[in-house]
Amino acid sequence: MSAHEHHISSAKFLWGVGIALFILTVLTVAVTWIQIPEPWNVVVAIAIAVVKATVVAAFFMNLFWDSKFNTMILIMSALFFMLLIGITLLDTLYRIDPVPSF
Amino acid sequence: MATTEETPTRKIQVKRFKPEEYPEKHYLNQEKGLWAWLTTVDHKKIGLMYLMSVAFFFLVGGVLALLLRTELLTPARNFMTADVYNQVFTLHGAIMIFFFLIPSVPAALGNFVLPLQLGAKDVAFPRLNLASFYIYVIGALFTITAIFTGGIDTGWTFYTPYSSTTGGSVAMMTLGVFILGFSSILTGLNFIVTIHKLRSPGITWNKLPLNLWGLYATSLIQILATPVLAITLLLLTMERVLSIGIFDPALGGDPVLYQHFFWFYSHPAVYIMIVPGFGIVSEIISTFSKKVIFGYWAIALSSLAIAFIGFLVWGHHMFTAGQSSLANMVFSFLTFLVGIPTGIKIFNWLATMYKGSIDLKTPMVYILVFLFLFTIGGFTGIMLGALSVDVHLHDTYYVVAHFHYVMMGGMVMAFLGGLHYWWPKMFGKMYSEFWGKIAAGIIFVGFNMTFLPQFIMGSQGMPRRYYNYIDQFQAFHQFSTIGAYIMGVGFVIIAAYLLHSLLRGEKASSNPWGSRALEWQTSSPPDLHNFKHTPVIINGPYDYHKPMSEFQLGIATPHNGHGHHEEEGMDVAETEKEKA
Amino acid sequence: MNSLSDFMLPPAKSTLAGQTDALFNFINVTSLIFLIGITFAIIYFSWKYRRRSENDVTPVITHNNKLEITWSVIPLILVIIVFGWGFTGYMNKATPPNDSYEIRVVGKSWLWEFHYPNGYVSVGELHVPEDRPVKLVMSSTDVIHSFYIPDFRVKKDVLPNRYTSLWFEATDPGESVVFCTEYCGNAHSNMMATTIVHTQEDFQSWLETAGSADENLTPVELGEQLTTRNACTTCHSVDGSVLQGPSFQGLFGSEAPLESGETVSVDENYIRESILEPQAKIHEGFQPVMPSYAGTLDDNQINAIIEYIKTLD
Amino acid sequence: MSGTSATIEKRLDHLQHHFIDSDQQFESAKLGMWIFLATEILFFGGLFAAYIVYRSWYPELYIQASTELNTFWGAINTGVLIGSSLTVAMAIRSAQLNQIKGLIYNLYITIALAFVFMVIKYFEYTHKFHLGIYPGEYYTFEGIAHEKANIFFSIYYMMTGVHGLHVLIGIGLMIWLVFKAKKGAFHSGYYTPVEITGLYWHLVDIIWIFLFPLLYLID
Repeated sequence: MSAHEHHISSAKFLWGVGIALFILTVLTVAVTWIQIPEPWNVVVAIAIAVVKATVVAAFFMNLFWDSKFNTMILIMSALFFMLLIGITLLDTLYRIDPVPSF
Repeated sequence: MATTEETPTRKIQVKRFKPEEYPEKHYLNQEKGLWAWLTTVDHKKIGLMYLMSVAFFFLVGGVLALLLRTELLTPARNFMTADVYNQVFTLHGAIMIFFFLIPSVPAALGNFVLPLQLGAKDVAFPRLNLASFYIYVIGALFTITAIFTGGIDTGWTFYTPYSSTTGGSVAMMTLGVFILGFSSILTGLNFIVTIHKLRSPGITWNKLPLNLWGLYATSLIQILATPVLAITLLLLTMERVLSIGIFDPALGGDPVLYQHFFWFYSHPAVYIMIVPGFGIVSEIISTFSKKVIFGYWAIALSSLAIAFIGFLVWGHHMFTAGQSSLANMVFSFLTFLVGIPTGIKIFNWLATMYKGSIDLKTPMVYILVFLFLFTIGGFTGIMLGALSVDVHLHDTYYVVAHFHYVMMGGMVMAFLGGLHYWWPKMFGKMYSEFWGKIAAGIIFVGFNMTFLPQFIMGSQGMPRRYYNYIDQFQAFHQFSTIGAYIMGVGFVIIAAYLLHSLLRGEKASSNPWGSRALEWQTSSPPDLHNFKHTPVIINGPYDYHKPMSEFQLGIATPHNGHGHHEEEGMDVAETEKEKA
Repeated sequence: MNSLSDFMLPPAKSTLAGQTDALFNFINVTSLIFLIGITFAIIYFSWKYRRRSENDVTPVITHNNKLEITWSVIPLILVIIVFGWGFTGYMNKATPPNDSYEIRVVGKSWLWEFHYPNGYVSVGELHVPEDRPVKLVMSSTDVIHSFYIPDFRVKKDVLPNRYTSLWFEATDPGESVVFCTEYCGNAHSNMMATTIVHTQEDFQSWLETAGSADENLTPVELGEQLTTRNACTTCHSVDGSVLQGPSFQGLFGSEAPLESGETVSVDENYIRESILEPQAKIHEGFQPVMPSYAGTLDDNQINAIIEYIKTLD
Repeated sequence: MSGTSATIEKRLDHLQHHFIDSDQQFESAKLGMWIFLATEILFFGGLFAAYIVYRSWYPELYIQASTELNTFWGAINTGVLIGSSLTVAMAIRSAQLNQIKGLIYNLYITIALAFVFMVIKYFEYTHKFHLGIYPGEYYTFEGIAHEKANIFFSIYYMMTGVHGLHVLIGIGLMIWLVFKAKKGAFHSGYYTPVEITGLYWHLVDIIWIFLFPLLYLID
C-alpha cells in the first residue's frame, strides 16, 4: 500500500507475458482446425479466453500484487454478469409455446 | 502493505474540539458569487445544487401527477386528449424516477452528509463529483428537448416494440436517461471509494453510521446495475435510429428479452431509491429516541442483503409477460426472500424505540409515517409476489398503489425526514416546528386518501395507464383525486416554511437534536473543509450512553490539517487506518 | 372475511378464482394483523417512552439474538407458505386441461378478434360455454397487448412474435369485461371486449347461427352493427368528434386531404381500400395505426359498412 | 526506490487537499478505476447476454454467419491489441522508473497499434457494407440462408462498434498522456493517470480477447 512499494515488473517478465498471450492466441485459432464436437469447441474457446484474460488481469493490470479488494471487484462484476445471463436463460431456454413460434 | 516497523512512534495529541456556535465564516459564504457555485468542487455545495434540481423535478413531476388525477375525475375526457394523457403519465414516471427518486437521497442528501459523517474533507474525487452533476444536467436537457420536440408516450418502461414504432422523440429521451445513468454511476463510484479510503481515524466498519451502510449498498447497486440500463437504452436508441432489430419482433427480435434487460436494472433501481431511505431512518430513529440502535449489524447487513437479493428478482415484473414457468417460480421464490431483511429492519427500528426517550420532532414524525406506510407497501409487495394473485393484480392500480406506498410513502417520507433532520446543518437555520408537523399530517392524510382507494380499484380489476375507465370505478378515482390535491397542499406548506426558514429562520445551534453522530460535531453550517481538525472516533455513532465530550475529539496539529501536506496528521491517520 | 373479499374483488366467475381469492384473503388478513401490531407499537412507544427531560437516560440494548431470530424465522415460514400456495395456483392457471375448447385470439391496436374452430370470427365479443375449459391461443399483430378478464382472475400478455395461451372454465352464464392491460397506445383504455358466457346448449346454437344471423338485417343495420362489433367506433366517431381516426360523419362524398399532400374523394373504393389496406392512403392529421381487416370482414360485410357510412351525413 | 528519487518525492503539487498523502490518492484513484471497470464489464455484459441468448436459440445461425467474418484479420487484430497491452505495461514501467522518454515512446507505439486495429476494423466493415451486410432492417445480403441473419450482424456491429468506440476513447486518452508527459507532469512519485489509463486499456484488450473467439471462431 505504501508509495514505496508499487510493484515494478521487469521488462523481461512483461515480454514473457506478452509472448504467452500470443501463443494462446495462436492456440485458440489452432483448435478450430481440429474439429472438436459441440459443445466442447465453445468450452475450449471460452476456457482459453478466460486464461488469457486472467493473465492480462493478473500481470499486466498488476492484480497479482495489488490489494485483494480490487480482485474482488473484478470477480464480483463477472459474477453479476453471470447472474444476468444465467437467470435470463432460465426464461429463454425453458419457454413452452402452445404453438411453435413463428 | 505498511508494516509495523514503519509506524512512527511519534505521540499523537488528541484534544477536545467543541464545535463553534454560529460561525461567521462557513461554506456558504467562504466563496462568493454564482461562478464560484457553478464551479465548486465542495461536496456540500454540489449536494445543495442537486437538492435544488431534484426539488425542481419533484415539483414538475408533482404537477404532472395532479394533472393526471384531474383528468381521471370523470370516466371520459376532461381536458386532455388521450395522446396528451399518455405523454403526461410517461413524463410523470420518468421524471419522478430518473430525475427525482434516484438522485434524491444519494446525490443530494448523500453528497452533503457522506464526507461529514466520515470526518473527511471531501469525497474522493471532487471534480468527478461536479462532473456527475453536470452530466445530470445534460441528461435533463436532453429530456426536456425530447418533451418539446414531439414528446414520448411509451411509459417510463419504454417497452418494445411500442417504443420502437411509436412517434415522438423516444431516441432523444432514452439518450437523456442513458446520459443520466453515467451521473448515477459516477456518484456511486465516488461514494464507494470515499467510504473505503477517506474514513477518519477510528471509524472502523463497525462504527460506520448506518446511513453510510445504506449509501454503500446503494452505490454497489448503482455501479453494478446502471451499466446494464445504459446498454439496454443504447440498444433501444439504435433500434430507433438504425433499426437493428434485437428487440423488435418485426425484424426478428424478441421483446421479452428487452424486458429482462430493462428490469435487470430497474428492479435493483427500486432499491437504489429505497435503501438510502433505510439509512436515514436508522439515523433519525436513534437520534430522536436518544438510544443506541438495536441490532446494528442486522440493519447494516440487511441493507447489503437487500441490495444483493434485489438483483435476483427482476422477473417478478414479468410474471404474465410470457416467460417460462420455471423462471416465474424462481423469481417468485427469491422475491419473498427480499421480504425477510426488510422485515428485520422494521422490527429493529421498533426495538430501538422501545424504552427510548422519544422526541416527536418533525423528522421523527416523518419517520413514523414512513414506518406505517412502508409496512403497507411491503405487505402489498408480498401480495404481488404470490404468483397466482399477481396474475390477477399485475398491471392494475393495485401495482400503482403498491409502488407509490413504497416509493412515496417510503422513500419520499424518508427523504423529507432527512431533509428536515439535516436542514439546520445545511443552512444553519431552524424551520417552524409547528408548520412542519401540520404539513406532515396533511401529507399523511392526503397520501392515504390518494392511494388506499387505488388498492381496491386494482383488486377489482382497474388496469393502469388508462385514460378512460368504466363507470364503476369513478367514486374511487374521485376520492383518489381529492387526496392528491390535499397532498399537494401539504407540499406547498413545506415549500413555504422552508423558504421562510432560509430567509428569516432562527439560527440553529451546531447540534440542535443532541445527536452523537459525527456530522453534528462541527458547526452549523460547517466550515468549507467540514472540520477544523481531523476528527478521531472512539465510540460508535449511536452510543448515547456515553458523554458528549467523548464524541468531540480531534488530532491537535498546528495547521489544523488543511490545505498543506501535514506530516503528523498523515502518519497517524494512516496507521489508524491500517489497524482498521 | 367474505364481505372483505366482496368489497375488494370482482365477482368470482371461473373455477380458477376460488384459489386465488383464498390466497388473496389469507395475505390480507395476515398482513392486517401484523400491520395493526406494528402500528400499535409505534403509537404506544411514542407515547409511553416520550421524552420527559433533556437528560433522559436510555438503556443500552444493542441486540437480542433470540428475538431477532424469532422475527426472522416466523416471517420466513409465512412467506414460504405464501410462495407454495401462489405457485400451485399459478401452475393451475398455466396448465390447460387436454379437452379444452380452443379459441384463437388476435390482439390488434386496438381491438380483440376471436377465431372459433368453425371459422367464425367475432370482434370485441368472446362467446364461451359455461362449465367447459376454454383455452385461448393468443398472438398480436403489432405491439404487446395483455388479455385480462378480472372476473376469471386470468391475464396473459399477447406477443407479436409468438403464441401465448391462457385457459379458464366459466361457472356462470352472463357477461364479463375484458381489458387490455399492457399499454399499447392512444386507445389502450378503449381496447376492451365482452366475454359472454352461454349455457352449453345456447353456445352450440349461437355457434351454428352466428354466421347467418346477419342475413335478416338491412345492409345499413348490418353496417351499424358491424362498426360496433369490429371496434371501428373505438377510433372513428359517428358524431363528428375527432378520436384516433377521422369521424364517419359527413365522410362519404367529401374530399379527404392525405398525409402525402394529395387529396382523394371518399367513395366506395377508398373506404374499401382503407379497410383492407389501412396504411395505403393516410388521412391528413392521423397516425398510421389502423390494423387491416383483410380476412376478418368479407365483401358482404364491407359493403354493409359502406352503406352505413353513406347514411352518416 | 525512495532513496533514488528523494528529490522527486518532494514534488507534491499533484496532491489534492482532501487526501493525506500521495499514496492514499493513488490507491483511491486505482480503486475508483477498478470500480469503473466493473461497470464497463456489465455494460458489455448486456451485449454478451444478448449474444448468448440468441446463440442458444439459433446455434446454426451463428455457425453460418461467422463464416462471413475473416478469421485471419480477427487474429491479427487480437495480436495487435495484445501487443498494445504489452507496450502500455512497458509505459507504466518506464514511468515507475522515471524514464520519461521510454514512457513517451511506449505510448506512441500503443497509439500506433490502436490505429492499426481501427484501420483493420474499417476494412472489415467496408467489406461487409459492400456485400450488403448492414445491421437489422437494412440487411440485404443473401449469402446466408437464415432468416435471423440480420440479428447476428446487429449483435456483431453493436459489440465490435461499442468496443471500437472504447478503442477510440483510449487513443484520445493516450494522446493526452503524451502531452502531459512531455510537459513533465509524470515522475516515479506520480504517474496515476498513466496507471489508470493503462488499466482501462487492458480491459479493452480483455473484452476483445472474448469477442474474438465468440464472433470469429465458430467453426
